[in-house]
This record gives sequence, C-alpha cells and structure tokens, in this order.
Amino acid sequence: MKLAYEISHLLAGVMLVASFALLYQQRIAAVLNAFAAQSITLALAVAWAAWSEDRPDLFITAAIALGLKGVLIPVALHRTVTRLGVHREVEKVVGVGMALLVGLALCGLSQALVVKVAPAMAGLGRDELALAMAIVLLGFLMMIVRRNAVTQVVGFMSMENGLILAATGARGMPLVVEVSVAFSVLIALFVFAVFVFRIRERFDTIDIEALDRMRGDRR
Amino acid sequence: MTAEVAVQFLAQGAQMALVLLIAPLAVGVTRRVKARLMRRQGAPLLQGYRDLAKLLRKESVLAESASWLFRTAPYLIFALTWVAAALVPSFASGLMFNWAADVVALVALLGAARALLALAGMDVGTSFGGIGSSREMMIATLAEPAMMLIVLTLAIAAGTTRLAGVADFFIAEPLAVRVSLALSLVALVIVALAENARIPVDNPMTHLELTMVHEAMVLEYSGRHLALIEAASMLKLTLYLSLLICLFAPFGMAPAAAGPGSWAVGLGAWTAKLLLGAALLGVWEVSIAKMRVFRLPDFLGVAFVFAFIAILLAYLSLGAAA
Amino acid sequence: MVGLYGLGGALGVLAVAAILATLTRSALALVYPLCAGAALVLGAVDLHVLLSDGSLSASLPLGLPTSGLRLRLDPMSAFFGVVINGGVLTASLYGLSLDRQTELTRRVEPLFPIFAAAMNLVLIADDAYGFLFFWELMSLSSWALVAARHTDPESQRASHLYLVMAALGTVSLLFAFGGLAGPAGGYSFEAIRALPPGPAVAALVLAAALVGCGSKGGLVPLHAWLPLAHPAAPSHVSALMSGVMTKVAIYGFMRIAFDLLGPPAWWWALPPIVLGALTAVLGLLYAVLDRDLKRVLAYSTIENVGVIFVALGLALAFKANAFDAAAAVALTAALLHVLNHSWFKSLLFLGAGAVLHATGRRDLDGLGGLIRTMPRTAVLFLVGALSISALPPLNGFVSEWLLFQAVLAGPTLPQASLHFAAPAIGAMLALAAALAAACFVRVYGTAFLGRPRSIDAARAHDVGAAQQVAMGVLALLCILGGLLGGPLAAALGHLVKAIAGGALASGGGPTPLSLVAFGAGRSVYDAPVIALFVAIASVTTLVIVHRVSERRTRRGPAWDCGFPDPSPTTQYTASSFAQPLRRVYGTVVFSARETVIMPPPGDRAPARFSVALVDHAWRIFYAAPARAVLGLAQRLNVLQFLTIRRYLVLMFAALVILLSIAAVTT
Amino acid sequence: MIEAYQAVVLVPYAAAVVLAALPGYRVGAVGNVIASAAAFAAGLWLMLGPQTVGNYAIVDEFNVLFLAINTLVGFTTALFSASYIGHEIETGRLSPGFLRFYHAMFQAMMGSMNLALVANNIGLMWVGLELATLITVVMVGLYRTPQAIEAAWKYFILASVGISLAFFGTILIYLAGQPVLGEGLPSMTWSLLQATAGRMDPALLDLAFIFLLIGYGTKVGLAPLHAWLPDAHAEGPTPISAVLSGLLLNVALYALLRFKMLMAGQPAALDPGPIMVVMGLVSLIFAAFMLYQRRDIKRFFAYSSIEHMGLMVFAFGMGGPLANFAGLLHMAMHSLTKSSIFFAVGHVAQAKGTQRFAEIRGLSVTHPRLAVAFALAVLAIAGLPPFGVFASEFLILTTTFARLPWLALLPAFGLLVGFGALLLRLQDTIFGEPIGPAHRVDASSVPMVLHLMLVLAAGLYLPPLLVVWFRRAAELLG
Repeated sequence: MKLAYEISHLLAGVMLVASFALLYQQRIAAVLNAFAAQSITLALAVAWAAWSEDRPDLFITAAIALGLKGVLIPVALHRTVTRLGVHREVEKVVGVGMALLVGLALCGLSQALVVKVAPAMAGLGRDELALAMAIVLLGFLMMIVRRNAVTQVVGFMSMENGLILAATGARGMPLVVEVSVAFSVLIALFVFAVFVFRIRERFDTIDIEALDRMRGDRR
Repeated sequence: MTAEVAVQFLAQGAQMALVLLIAPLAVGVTRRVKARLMRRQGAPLLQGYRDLAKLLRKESVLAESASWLFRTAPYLIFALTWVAAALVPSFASGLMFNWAADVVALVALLGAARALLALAGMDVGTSFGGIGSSREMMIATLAEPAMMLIVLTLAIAAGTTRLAGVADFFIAEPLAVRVSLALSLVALVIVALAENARIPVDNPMTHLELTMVHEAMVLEYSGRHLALIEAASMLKLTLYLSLLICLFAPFGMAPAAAGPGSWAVGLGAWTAKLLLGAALLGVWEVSIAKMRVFRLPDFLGVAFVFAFIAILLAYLSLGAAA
Repeated sequence: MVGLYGLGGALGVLAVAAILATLTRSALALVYPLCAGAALVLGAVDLHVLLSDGSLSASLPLGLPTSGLRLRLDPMSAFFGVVINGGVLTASLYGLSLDRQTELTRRVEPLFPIFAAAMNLVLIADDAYGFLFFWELMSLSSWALVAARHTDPESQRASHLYLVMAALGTVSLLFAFGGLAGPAGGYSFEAIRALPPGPAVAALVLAAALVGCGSKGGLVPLHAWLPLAHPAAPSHVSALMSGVMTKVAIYGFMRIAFDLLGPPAWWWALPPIVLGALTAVLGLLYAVLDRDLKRVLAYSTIENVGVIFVALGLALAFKANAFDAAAAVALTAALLHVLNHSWFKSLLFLGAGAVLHATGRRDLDGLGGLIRTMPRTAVLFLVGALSISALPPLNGFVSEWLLFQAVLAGPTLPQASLHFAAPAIGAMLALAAALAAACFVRVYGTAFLGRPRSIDAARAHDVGAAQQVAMGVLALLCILGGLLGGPLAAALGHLVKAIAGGALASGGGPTPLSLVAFGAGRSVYDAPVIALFVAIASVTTLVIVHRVSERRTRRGPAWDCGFPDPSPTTQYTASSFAQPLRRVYGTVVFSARETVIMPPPGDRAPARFSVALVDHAWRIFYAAPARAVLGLAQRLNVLQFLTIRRYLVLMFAALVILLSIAAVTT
Repeated sequence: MIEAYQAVVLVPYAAAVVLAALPGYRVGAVGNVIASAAAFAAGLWLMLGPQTVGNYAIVDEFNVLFLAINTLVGFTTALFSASYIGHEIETGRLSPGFLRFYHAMFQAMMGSMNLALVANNIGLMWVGLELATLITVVMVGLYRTPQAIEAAWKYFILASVGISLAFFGTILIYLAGQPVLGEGLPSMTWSLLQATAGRMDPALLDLAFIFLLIGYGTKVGLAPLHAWLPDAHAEGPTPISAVLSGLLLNVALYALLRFKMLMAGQPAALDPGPIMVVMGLVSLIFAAFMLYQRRDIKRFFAYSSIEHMGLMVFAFGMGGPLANFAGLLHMAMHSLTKSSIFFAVGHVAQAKGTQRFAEIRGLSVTHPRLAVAFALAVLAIAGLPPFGVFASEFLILTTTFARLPWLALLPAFGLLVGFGALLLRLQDTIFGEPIGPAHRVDASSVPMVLHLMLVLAAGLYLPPLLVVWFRRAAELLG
C-alpha cells in the first residue's frame, strides 16, 4: 500500500514537472512534446491507480489519456502547426522566467491551501491534492501567458490532466470514466474548432480594425 | 349696549374721516417745511386739498390702450389704503376696527394696493409705466423682509401683532424695552421712506422719467383717477406716520374702551405728533439727496440689519429665549 | 360601508375609462366625463370622512404575502383626497372641450384616468408596498403624459430627467420604509406604528423621506426636473402635476414625519425648515427671471412647496416642544396652503393653457393685451395671480397669514438654533411673498396688459365654455377660500387636533367668521370685515367722486415722450421688468453678467445687450453627476473589447484572489 | 410508467433524437413545440405532484419552481421560435438543414438543463449544466458570421475553463464528503451531503466553494467572468438569447445556491455571504455603467441580465429569510421578464430589419402595439410597478437598508444608473419621428404577452403555494 502510494505520488510529481516544462518551452513543437509526456505520465498514473486499487474501469480513462492526449492530439496539432503555417516560436506575454516564478507562487499557494485541510482526510493524500491543484492552476497560467490558439489548447488540456489526476486519485469517486470521456469530447471540439474555423494564432489581435470587424458593438 | 356699539361705530367712522381729512394737511406741512428750508415761499398749507379738488373737477384723459383695469384700479387702491389707514390706532387704541386685522394684514393690504398700482402702470403699455412698476416691486422685495423683522420684534416684545395691543403694551411698559427697540424704529423709518416713495428712495417732486418710480407708474393718470391716486399716497404717508407714533410714541393715546373725554385728549396729542412727524420728514428730505436706484439695496439693507440686531437685542433684554 | 363602495366604484370607473380609451377611439369622448364623475364621488367620500373624523379601511389579499394590500382612508388622507379630487374634477372639466382628434390627445387620454386613480390610491394605501406601488404608478403615468409630445426633443429630455429623478425619490422612499419596517419586514403601517424606530434610524428615515418626497415636490436642490416636466405636459395635466401631484409628495412627508415616525424630536424640524425656506426664495428667483409662462408657474410651484415644508417643519418643532397651540397654527397654515395652492395653481395653469390654446405661444415677450382679446380668461387669471401673490382678501393670504403667525411664535422655542432661525425664516418668507407679488405683476402685466407684442396675441380669442367653467369654479374657490378662512380652519379642527395635539382657537374675533391664532387678544384676521369695509369704501368713493367730479372722460394717445406712435416693442417686456430684480438678486444667486456692446458714436450699428445666468444648482447637482456617469461608462467600455486571453486573465485573477483569501483566513 | 421528474429530462432528449431524424423544418418546429409542451406539462405536474428524493434525482421546494419556469419558458420559446425562425429562412440567414439541427439542439439543451435541475448528484448536475452550455455554444455560432463564430469561440473557451474549475470543485466536495459518507455514490448525493455538511472538513469546503463559485459563476455571468455573455446574446438567434438569459443563467445560479446551502450547513467554513455580496455588487454596478455605451439592442439587454444576476447574487449573499425570498422572487421575475424582452426585441428586429439602436426610432408611430408591449417589458425590468420585479427589488432594498443602511446605497446606485440607461434607450426607440423601414412582424406575440401577464400577476398577487415554496427554499438557503 505504502509503495502504491509512493508510486502514484511520484507520477504526480512528474506531471507537475511536465507542467513547468510546458511553461518553459520556447518552441511550439517542444511544447507539444512536453504535453505528450505529461499525458503519458497521467496515463501511467491512472493505470497504476486502476491496478493498485483494482478499479478496472479506470483503464478506459488511462487508455483515453494515452491514445487521445498522448498520441493523437499532439500529432494532429503538429500537423496543424505545419499546415496553417503558424509561427514555430511560442509568442509569450510574459517571459519564461516570470512565468516560472508565478508558477512557483501558484504551487506555494496550493500547498498553503491544502495544509489547512485536516490530515485525517481519506481519499488521496493532501500533497497529491496539492499537486493536482498546482497542475490545474499551471495549466490555467499557461493559457494566459501564451498567446496563440495552439498553446491555449495545450494549456487547457494540461489543466484537464490535473483534473483527471485528482479525479482518479479521489478513491471510489463515481463517474470518473464518464467525465474523462466527456472531457475528451470537449477537447475534440476544441481542436475541431481550431481546424474548422481557422482560428489563427493571431486571434486575440489588438488591432482596432479587426475588433471593429469582429465585435458587433463598435460600428 | 346698542348705544355702546353705536358709539364704537361713530368713533371708528370718526377715525376714518379723520385720517382722510388730515392726510393732505400733513403733506402740506412737509412741502411747506421743505420750501422754507429751501428759502422758497412755498405753497400754502392747504394746497393739498386744492389740488385734489382741482383734479376732481378736471376731465380725465385715458390712453386708447387703457383697459377697464386702468379705470377701476384707482378706486380700489384708494379704498385699500384708506381701510389700512383706518386700521392704525390714532387717538384711541381700542376701536372695534382694530380687532379686524393685525399688522401683518395691514402690510398685506398695502401690498395689495401696491400690486394694483403696478398693474395699472403696465396697463397702458408705455415704457415709463414699466419702469415704475418694476422698480416699485423691486423696492418692495427689499422693504418687506425688514418690515417682517420689525413686526417680529414687536411680537416678541408685546406678545401680540394687533397694533392696538402693541400700543397698549407700550403705554404701560417701562422705558427699557423701547430702548432695545430704538433700532427697529430706525429700520421702520427707512422702510416708511421707501414705501412712501420719499427722498432718498424716490423724489415725489421730479418728473424726470428715468429717475422716478412712483410718478412713472401714475404718469398716464389724470383727472379724478389721479386725484384718487394722490389721495391714496397722502393717506399712506399719514398711515406710516401714525404707525410710527402708535408704536414708538403712543403717549396720550386713549386706552381701549375709554370715554369720549380721553378720546379728545388722544386726538389732540395724535394730531400734534402727526404734524411734527410731517415737519421732520420735510427737514430730512432737504438734508439729503436722492440715491441711484441700485444704491437702494444698500440703504434698505441697513434697515434689515438694524431690524435683525433689534431682534437679537430683544432676545437678550426680554429673555424671549427662556 | 357606502363610502367603501363609493371609493371602489369610482376607482373602477377610472379603470374602465382607461381601458375604454385604450381600446377604442370612439370612447375617447367618454374619458373626461367619467373622470369628472369619479372625482366627484371620491371627493365626496373624502369630504365626508374628513368632516366626520371617521375612517374607512379594507384589506385585500394582494400585494406582498407578508402584509396583504391594506387600504385605509383616515382624515389625513381624506384631506389630501379632497385636494386631489378637486384638481382632477376641474382638470377633467377643462378637458371636456379639448379637440379629441389630435394624436396628442390619443396619447394623453388613456393615461389621464390612471394618473388620477394612482394619486388617489397613494393616499389610501396603508402599507409600505402599496404606498410605493401606487406612488411609482403615479410617476409612471405622469411620465407617459409628459412624454406624450414625443416628437419634441425638449419634452423627451424633460420626461427622461423626470422619471430618473422619480426613481431616485422612490429608492430613497424605499429606504425610508425599509428603516421603518425594520429587518423583520413589518410593512403594514400598523406594524410600523407599533414599534417606531430608534433615534439613529429615525434620522436616516427622515433624511430619506425628505429626499424621496422632496424630489417629487421639487425641494431644492432636487427641483430641476420640475420646471422642465410640468410645462411639457398638456396644460390640464400640468395643472394636475403642479397643483395636485406635488401635494401627494407633501402627504408622503406628513405621513412619515407626523404619523409613522413616532413622536418627533425637535431637530427633525431643522432640515425641512431650512430647505423649505431656501426653496421658497430660490424658486421665485428662478420664476421671476424666466420668460416662459408655464415654466414661471412651475417655478412658483417649487416656491409654494418650500413654503409648505417650512410650515410643516415649524409644526414639528412646536409639536416636539409640546407647544400645541403653535403647532396647530403651523399645521393649519400648511394644510390651508396645500388647499389654496392646489386651487390657484390649477387655475393659473388652466389659464396658461387657455392662453397657449388661443395664441399658440408660451413666451411672455410674445404676448400682451390679452385683457382685451380674451377678457374672461383675463379676469379669472387675475384672480389667480392676486391669490398666489398672497394679497388680501384672497385665499393665498389666509395661509400666508397663519404661517407668519407661526413664525412669530418661533422665538418662544427653547432650542437656540430654532429661535434664532425664526427671524431668518420670517425674513425669507417675507422676501418670497414680495417676490411672488413682483413675479405675478410681471406675468400679468406682460401677458394680459399693455399692447399685443405679436400677431398671435392680437388675434387671440376666449376659450370654450367648459374651460371657462373650470377656471371659474377655481376662481370662485379662491375668493371664497379667502373670505372663509376661519370656517375652513375650523373644518380642519379634528385633523389638526389629531396630529398636532392642539387646535386653532376659534371665536373671539369681531365676527364669527374671523380667523384667530393664539386667541383674539394676540392676532386676528377678519377677511369678511376687511373685504366689507374695502367694498363700502370703494363704492362710497365711486359714488362721491362721480357726484362731485366731472364725469367727462376723453380717450387720447398715451404720453409718448415726443415720439409719436411708438410700436408695441417699446413696451416694457418681461425681461426688462425683471432687470432690477436681476441686478439686485441675480448677480448674487445666478452670478448674472450683463454685457452691453455700444457702437462707436456716429456708427449706425445697433447696440447689443446680453445677459448670462448660471444655474449653480443645475451645474453642481445635475450636470456634474451626469458627466461623471457618462465619463465612467466610456472609460469602462474598454472592457467590452478585450481579447479572450485578457478575459481569461480576469478570471484567473478572480480565482487566485479568492484562493489567497481562503489561504489567509483561518 | 415514468415519473414526472424523469419525464422532464427524458422527453426532451427523446424529442431531440426524433427531431434530428425528422425531415423538413416546419414539421421540426411543430414537433419542437409539442415536445416542449409535454415537458411543460410534466413540469406542472411536478408542481402539483409529490416531492421525491432519490439517489439520482431530487424534487424539493427549491428546484420545483425552477423546473416549472424552465419548462414554461422552454415551451413559450419553442412557440416563439416556431413563428420566428421561419423568417430567418426567408432572409436567408439559415438553411433548412441548420433549422432541423436547431430544433434538435433546442430540445437537447432543454433536457440537459432539466437534468441539472433535478439531479440529486453533484456530478450529474455538473454534467447537465456543461452539456447545456456546450449546446448553447453551438447555437450561438449558428449563423456562422465572423461575429457569431468569434462570440461562440469566446464563449467556448471561457465556458470550458469554467467547466474544468467547477469539476475540480466537485471533486473537492466529494473528497470532503467521503470521510463522512464513505466511498462511492453517497458522497456525491446532494441530499446526503446537505444533511452531513456539519461534519465535513471546513477547509476543503472553502476550497471547493471557491472553485465552484468561479466555475459556475462564469455561467451566471458575474463580472469579471461575464465576458462571453453579451456577445453570445447578441450574435446568437433571438430565441437562444431568450433561453440564455431566461434559463441558463438561472440554472447556473441554482447550482451555486445548492453549494451555498452546503456551506451554510458547516458553520466553521468560510461564510460565502460577503464574497457573493461583493461579486454581486461588482456585476450590478459594472453592468449598469456598461449599458450606456451599447449600440446593439440585444447586447444592451444582455448587460441588463448581468446587472440583474448581480442583484440576485447580492441578495443571496445578504442572506436571511427576506433577502433570500426576494432573491428567488427576483430570479423568477427576471427570467420571465427578460425572455419576454428578447421576444419583443425579436419583433423589433424583424420590424426594423436591424438590431442597432441608431436605426430604431418612433416605434410608437409605426408599430403602436409592439411599442406598448416593448415599453411595458422594459419598464418591468426597470423595476416599475405593476410588475413583479418591483416587488422583489422592493424587498431587497428595504431589507438591506433595514440591516446595513450604508451598504444599501450601492445596489441602489447601480439600479439607478441602469435605470437611466434603460429609460434613455426606451425613449429613443419608441418615441420620436420614425426612421428606416417598417416591415410587418409575423412572429407570434403570444409568448411575450403571456410572460408579461405572469409578471404583472406576480406584481399584484403571489399565490400562497409559491409563497410557501419560496419561504421554505429561503430557509434552506440560510
């Protein structure tokens, strides 16, 4: 049991590291790889939970994580990037160093919040909860400090990785599989949108004319 | 009982007749004094009566644009002023008519007469009437607050606004009170000058359009109408003089419900005081010059300030606050 | 019981009238007759309740679940009901002979009955919800009436400002009733009377009530909408709004300050007195400088509301010190002035309507000589003008006289602030009275006297019979009210005693009809005797003069100062009449500046004269806030055009802030 | 035999499937109306029928009214869109195929919202709400103009993030419940959680509530999480705007309130009141100011929705029987009134062929009846009698002043500022000389009138049954 806990804890830690890697990367390709790594780790973590806690249904979630987010979507996004001719460089709003500092602060915040929870709490350990929360917050951070659609998608998906981690960690929580499926649908929509509506990397322009064209309220 | 009432009625009627009779004389006195001080011969004392008689006999010329209001106004103005004058106790304080209204109503009656005169001034539709009316009303807005404060002082002192009551009070009262009221006497004098269109507020003698106020309003009147207007203004002067007398020098006035005997005494005293007052007015008018219209706020402001200080003094000396 | 049926029936009739007028145009002719009938019934019931000192009450399962809709007609509401239904009656009479085919009337007539009904319902509402419900309904219907001339941008601006100010008033009344009802939410008036609030809450409630009712009554500085909105409506509606609706505001204040708020503390008196006096003087200064006939009347409404508030404040002060007699005098003054103002203000607005109808003009400088072209209206308007100028023996002076008596009793108040305020108040009221006289001499002199200043004025004609009847009734009431001040005050005895604790001393004057304050020894005003003596005096003079004098009268040209045949433009205009007053007061209050541009000698160019007035109240209390709101709106508008990422940043920030709050709180 | 509470969920879903299959949009429209009518019938039946608490479903005083309103507005909106959407095909903004899709999606959305309302399981509630959101995203993008797509995209991203945060909050609630109720379903069952909230870990509850507040608050449209709302309302089809403002916001707020009840059950936990008061006031005042610069009539009323959601959240934050009562009443009144306003806006848009204020003038001349209805609806939302919004605002302001006089100034200020803007726009649109075209309006005015009647009735008289429910729910809210 102890070992099981240690392993799942370790995997969660790896995922957090991957989140920081996402923030750190300079090139979109690298970002996508980092994300793939995180998703694969998630798959491992979920699978481990499924085996150690003997909840076979979780294997589905693991499979989804591996197949969809570990392989399919990264590849697809690689394609998009090349096909839409998006910049290879990640367009940052704040510098990497700054982003990492803020990420660190967020980890601290989630620690501080979880510490207040009584240790007697069953389900998953406080620190694992802290890790999951940190991953969610970092994903969110990723969405707002990176500027183009692809990186926003990636940020969202890593957020969702954190969610799945927490969900699987919460022992005996029903509907986890269904939810993970629902989320994958959501992500599919997301990516679909990126493809179909030609959401370019320059979507959030600050060019007034574009605003006038887009937002109905200025004409 | 009925005899009592009859006597009361007689007395009242006597007073109304009296003020009407003595008004032209008072004006005559003022004019005469002024003339003498100006080293002029001056008109005889009874000139006022003659003027009125002459005007009554003349035909009256109305402007084409004059309406019915122009013709009826003089009668109403005269009547209102006359009644107002009759309200002020002259030789006796207890006359029944004194009960009908207090000093607030008195001021209002004069206000009504003034408003009618101002309307009449605007009726013909010349520029002079307008000048006169607008200035007259402006002066009134300056004079009435001061008047109100004076009335307030009296009310604080005498505890009533009935003139007869005030007079009775001052007849009976020690001097201390009246000292504290000296200021409001000054204020009342100033107000009286303004209300009667006397120098320095207005010059009853001039007919230079741009400087006149009262005369401008009545410029279009002639004949009997003018006579009534003139009579009204004479009455008004008398009214204010006897108002001053009954408030600040009521000695000799017969108390309420006194017999005819003491009425006679009161009559003599009142007549003397009235004519003296008229003479003093004449002296005052020759001793200063007329003011520009827009100096008047300052002049009447003085009255306002004095009246206000008088109230504060009254608070202190009479302890009304307690 | 009959009374209740009467009320219900009459209100039902009003509802029916509104519905009919909305549904079919053929029914438009019915609206005003129905309104007049309903007003008659309502007024009768109110009068009966007032005189019999009784009360009617009913409770309906409507409104809020906490307290159903309670209705109660007690003497206080009955008195105001008499006032209101008198106004409604005459306004409907006036409306009878209006042209019914214009689009304007089609917009007006369905709303007129609703307006009338709403005002009546405010009076009989006996719980906070009902009161505010009908109060707001009243504002709403009158807003629609003001906006009826919908193509005129001016009246659009006016109606917008009006309803916004009304909403402000309603909100502060909400506060007032919230404070009265307390956290438990006892919204029925009984519940409120049962436990009056403590001093701190009472202060807040009083302030809120003053703002709420002041904004509807036009208390400075909440007045600015009134002179825009009241004139914008059709004249008989203006008469209702100015003559009557402002009284509903007075009623609201009385209901709260004298009834619901419990026994008064002396300092409650200060705000109404000070604001009232300020309002009285400012209102007339506005009026005396304005050139628009209807707007002048609206401004003078502001003045009268101020006077009433002063009287109410004095009543509060006396009541708090248990000076029952003085409180009775002040309160009677207030009530009588409410009554009188509703009469002469309605009369004047109807007269203004007649002038507008006959000449199509509201600007005084375009009128003149109407006394010849529309003689009947001229006479009736003269009565109104003299009454509102508080001149004896007309009704305006009765309440003015009582009010002055109350002020004269002011120095006896123990509180220093009050008895030093008394002279100042007295002086301001006297100033207001004198200004009123000046104002209406100016109005009447320029509009009705002199020579016509425009073709329209020259071609004017008297208005229809119904309109003349309506005005005639009001004029008659003004005269009777002036003569019978004593009996009227006596009729209010119950009400005054119930509210003020004391009543007016009656009798002791020379005649039973005389009006007496504080006993006959102190102050008496006997209008009938005065009037009689004036009448006798004038008649005798007339007779004598015609005896002794030459009867001959010649018509000749006016004295032209050597310039023959002066054109009407040489007359004194309203503006020139106001010039001395502007020089004396305007320079202080409105920082008025005159500029004269004289051409050099020998130059034929005309001299140019211009006056600049600054309405400081508007600048500070209206223009500035409006600018602030719009500016802020513009500034915030950036948030509509952020990028998605920035919106995510906002979201993230919210999350992190809340999380950190949770982190620091233990 | 399926229960009514199952019907309100299953009927729409089934209808969605059928409608997706049915050819021809007219048939679809009819089917849409029929299905919504059936759901409405079920909703009414729920109001009368017994209350149930099961593993997955709950029907209590709190949600039965929401279900009723939901199904009612769903029905009236179906009526409206049946007569409205046809016009869209004439103007060529939509193709029949899309219309089929539209009707199916409409039913699916209704079903999901009802699911969120009846769910007794916080996970299920989440699923329902999110499904409804995603469907509305698609509906908003229906016209596929650049603006529509941009609005949908913005809505999609913000909503998805909200979804994730709400889910995290749900997990935390589970974690809080687990030690008390044991593993598995029970610790996600709302009624059980509510019963045992007192024994849960306060710190966890705090965390959970914050995530839920942000997550569901995004859908409530609280500033600063509101950004998707105005554009989504402005660019989507008018019936969808009506449903968004009238229903979706309510359902989100409903979920939020369920969790507030949970917090109320654990005194040691953070008091959500002040947070909600602050967020409510921010939304209220911010939206009130935003009204002034609006040029698009639908976006204008979308901001007014934000304003009113702010007022409700403020009221619930104040708490106490009166304020909660007022909040619930305001919720009901707002959804009825605002949907009727959007119906009216739909009419106006058809009459003048534009959504822009600048091109709408003098309606009272060209379309008198429409002008009257529109004016009444706007005045109703502005809080004027004789409409129900007046009652709720009366209660909110009076009780707030009675408890915290100075705080009461803020909502009053916000409402006044908003009032000025509403009145300004109303006068501009209905008064003045008419300009631009004046087309015939062929959309049905029944729904609009019906809603106004209901709001009017509520302003005059609240049926005791409703009052009882409101009172009970208000007590639950603490």
